[in-house]
Amino acid sequence: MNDEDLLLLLLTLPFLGSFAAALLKTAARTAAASLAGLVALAALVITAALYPSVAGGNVVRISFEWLPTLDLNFTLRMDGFAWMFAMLITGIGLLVAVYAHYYMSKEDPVPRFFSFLLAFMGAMLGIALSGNLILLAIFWELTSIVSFLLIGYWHQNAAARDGSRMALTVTGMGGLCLLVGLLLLGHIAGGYDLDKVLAAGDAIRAHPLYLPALILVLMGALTKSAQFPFHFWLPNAMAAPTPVSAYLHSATMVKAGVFLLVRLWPALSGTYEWFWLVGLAGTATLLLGAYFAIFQQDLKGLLAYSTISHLGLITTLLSLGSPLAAVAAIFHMMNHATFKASLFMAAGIIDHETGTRDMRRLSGLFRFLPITATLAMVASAAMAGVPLLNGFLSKEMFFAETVETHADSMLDKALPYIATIAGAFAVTYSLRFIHTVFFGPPPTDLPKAEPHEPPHWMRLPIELLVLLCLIVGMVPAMSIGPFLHTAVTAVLGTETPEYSLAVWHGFNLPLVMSIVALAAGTLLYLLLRRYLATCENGPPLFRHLQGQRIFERILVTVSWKWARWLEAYSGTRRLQPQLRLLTALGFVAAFVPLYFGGFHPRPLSFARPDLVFSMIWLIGIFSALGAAYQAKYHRVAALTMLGGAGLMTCLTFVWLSAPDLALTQLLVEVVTTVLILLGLRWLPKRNEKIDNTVNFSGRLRRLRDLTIAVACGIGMSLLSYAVMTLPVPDAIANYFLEKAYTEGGGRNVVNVILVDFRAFDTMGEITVLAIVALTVFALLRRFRPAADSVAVPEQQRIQNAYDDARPERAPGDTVRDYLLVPSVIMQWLFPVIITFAAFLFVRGHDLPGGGFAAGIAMAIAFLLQYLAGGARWAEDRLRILPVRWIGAGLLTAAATGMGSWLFGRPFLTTYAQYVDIPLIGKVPLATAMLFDLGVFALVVGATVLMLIALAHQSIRVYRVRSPEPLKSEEA
Amino acid sequence: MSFWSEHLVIAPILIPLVVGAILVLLDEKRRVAKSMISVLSTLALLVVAVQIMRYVSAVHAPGASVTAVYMLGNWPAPFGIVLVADRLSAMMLVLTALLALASLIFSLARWHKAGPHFHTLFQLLLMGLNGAFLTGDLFNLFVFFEVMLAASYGLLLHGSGPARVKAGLHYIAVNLAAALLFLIGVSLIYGITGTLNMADLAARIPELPHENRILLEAGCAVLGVAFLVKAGMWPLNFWLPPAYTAAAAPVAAIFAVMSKLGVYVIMRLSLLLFGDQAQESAGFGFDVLLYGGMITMAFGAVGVVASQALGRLAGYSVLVSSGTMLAAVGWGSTGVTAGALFYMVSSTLTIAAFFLLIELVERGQDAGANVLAVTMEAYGDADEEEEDDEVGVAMPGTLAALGICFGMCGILLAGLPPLSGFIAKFAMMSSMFNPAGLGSDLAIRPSAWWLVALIILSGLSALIAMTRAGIRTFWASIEGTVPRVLVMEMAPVILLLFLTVMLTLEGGSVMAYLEETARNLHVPQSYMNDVMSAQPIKPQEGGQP
Amino acid sequence: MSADILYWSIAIAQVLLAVAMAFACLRMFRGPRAQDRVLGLDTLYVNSMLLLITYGIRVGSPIYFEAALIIGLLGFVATVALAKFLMRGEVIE
Amino acid sequence: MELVLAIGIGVMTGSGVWLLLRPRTYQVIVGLSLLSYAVNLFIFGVGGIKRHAPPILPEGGIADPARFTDPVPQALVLTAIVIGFATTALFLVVLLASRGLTGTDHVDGREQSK
Amino acid sequence: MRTILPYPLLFVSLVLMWLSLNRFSLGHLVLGSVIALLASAAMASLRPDKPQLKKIGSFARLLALVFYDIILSNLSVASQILNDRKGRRKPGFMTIPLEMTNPTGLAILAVLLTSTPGTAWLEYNSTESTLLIHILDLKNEEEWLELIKNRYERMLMEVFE
Amino acid sequence: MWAALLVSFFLLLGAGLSLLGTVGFLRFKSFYERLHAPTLGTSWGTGGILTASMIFFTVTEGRPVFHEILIGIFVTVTTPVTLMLLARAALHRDRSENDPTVPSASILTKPGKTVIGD
Ligand code: NA
Ligand code: NA
Repeated sequence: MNDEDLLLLLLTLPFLGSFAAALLKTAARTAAASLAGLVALAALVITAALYPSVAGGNVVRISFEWLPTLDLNFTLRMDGFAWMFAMLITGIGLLVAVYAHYYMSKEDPVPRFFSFLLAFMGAMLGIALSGNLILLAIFWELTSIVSFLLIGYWHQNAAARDGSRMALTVTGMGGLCLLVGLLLLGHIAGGYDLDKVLAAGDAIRAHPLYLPALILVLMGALTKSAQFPFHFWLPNAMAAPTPVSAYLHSATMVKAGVFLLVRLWPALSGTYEWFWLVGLAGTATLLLGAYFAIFQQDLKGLLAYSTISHLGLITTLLSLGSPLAAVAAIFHMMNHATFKASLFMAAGIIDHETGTRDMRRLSGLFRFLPITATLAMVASAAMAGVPLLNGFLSKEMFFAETVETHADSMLDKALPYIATIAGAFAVTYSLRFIHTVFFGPPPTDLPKAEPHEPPHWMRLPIELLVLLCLIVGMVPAMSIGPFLHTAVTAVLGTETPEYSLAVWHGFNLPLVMSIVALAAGTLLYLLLRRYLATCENGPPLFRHLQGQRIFERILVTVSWKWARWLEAYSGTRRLQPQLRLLTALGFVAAFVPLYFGGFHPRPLSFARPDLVFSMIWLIGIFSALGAAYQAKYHRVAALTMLGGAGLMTCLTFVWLSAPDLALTQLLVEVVTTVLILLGLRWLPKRNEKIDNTVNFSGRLRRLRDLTIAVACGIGMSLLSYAVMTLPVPDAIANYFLEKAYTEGGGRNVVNVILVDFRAFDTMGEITVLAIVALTVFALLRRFRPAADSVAVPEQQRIQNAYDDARPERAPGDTVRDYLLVPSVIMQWLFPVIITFAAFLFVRGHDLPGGGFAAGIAMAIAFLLQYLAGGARWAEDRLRILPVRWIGAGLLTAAATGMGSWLFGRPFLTTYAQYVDIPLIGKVPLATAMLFDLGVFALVVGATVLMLIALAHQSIRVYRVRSPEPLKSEEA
Repeated sequence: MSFWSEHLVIAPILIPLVVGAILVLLDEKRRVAKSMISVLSTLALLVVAVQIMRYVSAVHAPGASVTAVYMLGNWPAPFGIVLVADRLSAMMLVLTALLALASLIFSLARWHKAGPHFHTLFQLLLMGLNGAFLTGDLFNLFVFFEVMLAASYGLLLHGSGPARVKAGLHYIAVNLAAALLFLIGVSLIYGITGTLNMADLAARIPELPHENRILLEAGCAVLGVAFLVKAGMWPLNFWLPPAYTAAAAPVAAIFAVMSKLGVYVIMRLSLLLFGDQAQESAGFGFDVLLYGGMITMAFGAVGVVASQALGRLAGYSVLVSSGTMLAAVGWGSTGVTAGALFYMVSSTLTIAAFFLLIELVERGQDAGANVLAVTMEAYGDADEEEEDDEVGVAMPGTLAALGICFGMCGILLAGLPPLSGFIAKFAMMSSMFNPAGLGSDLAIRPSAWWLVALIILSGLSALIAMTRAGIRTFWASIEGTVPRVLVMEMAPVILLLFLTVMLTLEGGSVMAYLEETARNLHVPQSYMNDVMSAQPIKPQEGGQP
Repeated sequence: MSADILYWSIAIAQVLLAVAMAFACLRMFRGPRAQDRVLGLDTLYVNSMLLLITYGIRVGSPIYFEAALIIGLLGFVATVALAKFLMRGEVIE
Repeated sequence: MELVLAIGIGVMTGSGVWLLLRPRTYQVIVGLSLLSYAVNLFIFGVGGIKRHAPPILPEGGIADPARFTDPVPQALVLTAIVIGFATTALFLVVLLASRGLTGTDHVDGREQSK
Repeated sequence: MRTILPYPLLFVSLVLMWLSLNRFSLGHLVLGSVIALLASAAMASLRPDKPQLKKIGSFARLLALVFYDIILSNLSVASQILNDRKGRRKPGFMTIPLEMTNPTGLAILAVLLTSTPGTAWLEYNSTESTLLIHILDLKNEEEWLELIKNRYERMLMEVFE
Repeated sequence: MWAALLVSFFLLLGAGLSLLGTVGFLRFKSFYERLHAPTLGTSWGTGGILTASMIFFTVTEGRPVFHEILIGIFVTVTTPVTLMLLARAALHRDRSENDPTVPSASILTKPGKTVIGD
């Protein structure tokens, strides 16, 4: 296997392992742990095996095209620095896996845990190995997502839920910023390939977009590394199982931020902005983290703040922009990972054995856990920066760098003092950790009595890490030296400085600083001891100013209160404002282009006056206004006025030579009126005398509506006048007029358009009708009238009462008398209207008429019988199956259209021919007629279905009241 | 072309029409037969759509795209109605078919029994959608819009109940008013240019005299308002969240593509009519789309975080998605359009999956009791014979599967890596920052910052809302109540999410397709030529009186 | 000459009918009761029909005959429904 | 002629819009109907209006197109009439359903508090 | 024959209607017959009361009479409208007992009364066999009663009963 | 010429009667009176204009045109339905409001007994 394949394998192995672990049964604890361990081990071995390939400053690289046009490629790239980071990830990953197997309790669904852990390992490796900025961003966010799952692993615990959500929100947001920053870097560098970007450092720093890019990248890095002011998520993430804390929150994920800063160091660092931004964040974090750590009562809380502080240290180092500082930063990344991971594991053991992590309850554990205590003491010493341990070395390098001058500024000058103070704080909290937990009187109120040493395998990871601390601390050059060098050269390249990893550099200023810090820290601890033994969790002054609370409050305020207010304010759930907006915008949409385009309407022309036409419109206008005026209280009046307006519309169509339209509109008018009347029965009674009070805002609203209405009216007037007086364009209509007879075979051009030129529209239109009819039917099947409409209409009650009161009359006599003569006439009209419908149908192609008009007429014929005799009577005699009509109509129309395929023509190509029939002569036969037949059938079915379904509601209500069976609803 | 491939273009309209008609004729009690026919029809649609896509994306000559033109009634453009299949419409067809398949299968578990004629309405909705995607004629577009809307009214009301009826009333009222605007716009355009064919219209616009041109612009603006209602642009979109929330899950899922129809039309018409070739009118309305889209994104994002119910959250996600698309269209560059198309595919699949998922998730939840009540009402009616005897078994792993799907939806909605939501946002943002491609240091337009910020913030809002909802749903509740879910219901969700995974993995080839699509959209000459030069099969014969 | 006579008589007839329609419309608006309005609408229908016929004579084309026929045959359906609604509170029982 | 029609269309639109913005479902449906008339007339008008134009082609068909009214808007109006009819019916039924389920005929399904 | 052509008179009327709507031609005769046949079948499904036209002659006589009456009453009502001053006219309701019960006959009577301006059919009471009409000018009541009762009703009863 | 005069006569007769009908419709005080007025239009108003149309088209087309009769028949047959139902509705409404000018439904009247209403 060559190096490239190994690289690919290294990245995919954890993901495959994660997938496999997810498939394991919940009870398969050992299998899951073994799987995780083996995968981590294999990854570690592979990483180690790749060392020769990167040792000489070489780079292992493998790339697949993914979205080549956008320069997003799946490029993996391992250099010395990535290698070192990968070692960290896999190595500590292995140890954590071993540790976790013993740590997790029997109730936990362990396979899920290991699945997440392995996925995290893969994502982390992805960050380390990405050779493409976007790919890096992808793995970056993946770590956020997986860490969310890991922190929330014990999700029955509210703290875990909150902590995980906060971690995801903060780091996810940071990741999104990072993405934009990386996009900008790619924009400047001309591509997202890491090598390309790193090579374009000078161009990047000189670019006007450098600052925004830097800020955005820093947002990503600082949130991930829990730097001030984004640090607060990390302590809350301590709700995670301890292995997670050890792995994510000390060794790896939080390192991703500083890893990125190091990774982009060649491209971004060295500027004034970099110094200030990174430096301020770093020093603030360094100091505050250390200060906060002192006052934590939770073991893991202490470690978390300590981690924050140490990450601040690394950040501060990186801010300095000097290569030596970068070396120190890289070195401290490694060192911190080793001692902090071991400390977390030790804390986990303590928690595991005693059942608490509260330092106020813990005491004198040395006698129960001597080995663990020893290990923890060594690791804490490393954390405190005690000589002969690895922490000391990198801290000395840090101190040395703070003394140097980098950018001549206040911050620069203050740095040595800040560093020393932070060092002292580190000593204090390290000391406190050890002293409080392991020394003093035996504990009294532990949740678990009798703590004892954990199984050896659980301790083994700590032992190994502490051993590493010692080795590196004592013989740094021999142990970590070459690896560190490989890493450093990978980052700094030719800028790699001379540095020495010796334990003893002579008695110099940094050493003095260290000594001062040790002494001051010890002193501080002694001073604070009493107070710390009993104080509340959190530092004085800041105790109530918890970042987490602020964050939560802001989140709730912004994403809930403000959002809800804004949603309510900028939106509405009421219909009227929506329609108001729609009509107003419709008006504006037409108005703005005309106004700003400088449209001049033609002067009004009073030519061609037509007295009768004007009178027709006078009536039309009167009716429209009347309908608008009456619609609230006098519904029937409004309906008649509406009918008047419709009638005038029909007359207009006739006046302007459009008989087809008049015909159709007239027929539709009739049906619509009946439909609305059918519905009117179910609307509430309304009385003008009641609820007629309108307050001021109501009046204002009306005024606004009136304004909109008038504006729309005037707008439509002007628009229609403008377009009507426009010179006629060279329209497609001419083609239709020319071809309608010669090629369409009909003299009624409108109808030829409907059934031939644009038959497809007609097909769609009848489909709409069909759909609506079916919907109406479906909806009415579940119709429930309002309580105040259920009763028999008042008129019927009075008339029935009248019949009841008289012995000579049977119930229903009144209505029978009422309809006696009309029903006879309406029955006579039945065949007449059918014949008339046939007439309309037949003449459609040459003269006004057609399938639609015929269909409506036919439907009216049926409707009339319902009107005359009532639903029961009509259905006793006429078995109309409207749904069948609809289906058959649709199929006929479609089949006619498809018939043209038989002649090799496109859908709906018509075919007309005259057939010679003996005696009768030539008879025109056109496929368009068949199509029209489909239209006819469908229209009959749909119209009847709607009318009848509506009419049936009355019967349904009565059926509810009386169990009398009724033959109905056959569709 | 063979006989059948020649008529392939109309198949996406005819198959659902004929099947819908046949289903009408089948008795309501023959549910199995109806379901089978419906599923087969949808499968056929998928096959046809893929075939069309393969046909139009086949490279016959370098740089030349293929546009399939189908002349209905054998009348040439601009006189007759033509159907035009190009890369964009083909893509929409495939997307629609996929969504339809998922929704349909999902509905077979229970929803299709909640009222009569479900399958017919469903098929006719597909007919409307496909027709609107395919047609090259403005008025025919209106007709198919209406077909689609009518079916959507029916489906939205499917199952009845107060919530649906209330939302339906608003939905219908707003859309009826919008339809009137549509008519005004179309007729105005016809009155000025004398044509209804889109390609012909595009050719006529540059030649219009000034007065007529601004009238035409007014017409197009009115038309645009109608489309924007459908596309859900603020402030015309308040009907959308309630409607989508109230709809039955499979209906809401297929609705996810419906709001994209508005976007599709706006994209197609804006670029065709007001692209660079439109001369004086070039770029008309683009700013409105850009800023309107941006406001819509913001509104959607606010709505997403302000939503407590999952349904509303999903509804607002639709708005975010629409706003993003509109803004991207208004941006007006090939790269962003390509990215936006990718985003459209991804977000449509996501939202559809999410709508389906919501029902399953809420089934096990106390908080979803109101939804359940609606469901009960839908089934509890007297004329339903079968009862809950087959409504899902509590399977082990159900919760895990639901959780994974939910997580994926969250990741997709937030645009987080590694799924397609991220790729889409990345593609758009990268193209915004690099208008002339990576490497050329062309200045970044100021609006790019706003747009990128909104993309990020809307993602963040989705992230916040989805974690909030996810935690409440999966973590805060006791695991004992495992929702009873059928495999038949789970499979469509998984299918849709699997498609997003495929979209991610195959991002390169998808992007290549979409980039070509975007190029064709931005330089529509070949579209116009193909439509206008298509010849009838033979001169008409017969028909002589 | 005869064309003139015809022209003017048609014109006058149309104006008369239009005035008649206006009166009907006025009654429709004024009411006072719903039955008056409905009757007004019916009258409006009939007069419109007559106007259509005169229009047909004027343009010399029988093409508008159908529209008049529809009013004659089916125009009453709307008013019947209205009347039945007034009497029974329900159009179809 | 054009002026009269334009004013008529405007008044119908105005009345329709006014009703459309009212709170009662019945008002809305009447408003939509009025708007439909207005829009149908508008569509019809965009083809340019002609008086006494022959509506039907003469026998033999060939004719001077300039003498005829534009048939295309007429065809569009016919389609619009049908669709308008269908949607009005649907809206009616939905408003009835809403009234039945909520007990009120307010467009929002509940009375607005004053 | 009865089953194919249940209503010969209706059939003939419909064919005539068809032919007058279309131009007369053999083709239309055939087509019209087919349609009339179908329409008659539809009518049959309504199962209406089948009127028996017994004396076509007296029916024709009645029509002629009514035609004449209509002209007269047109004139009288027109004059009443033109000089409609208070007190000159005496509108009022009037109840007329009817012997005819045949619905078709009643329907035709209604048509006749309505066609005659000045008389309006208001209400028919089947249990009491009375008809309430409204008359625009009721100055000579007996004349109206005579007209309706003895002329129209009697002649109609001759035709239908 | 004669035809033209004839056509004009019938036209003006029909239109005039129709107008007169609506004048009455507007002027009469009670609904029951108003009920009579439009019948001028439906009887000879329609008759006149239809006759004019028949004469006109018979002359211009050179063949007997009589399909207008259909309209006449339809109008004659359908008008009673409308008026009757409306009248009955009005009666019902007036009675339920106890309008004293309207004969109550319950009176068993003797032949010819009349109630005067204004
Ligand atoms: Na009784
Ligand atoms: Na009379």
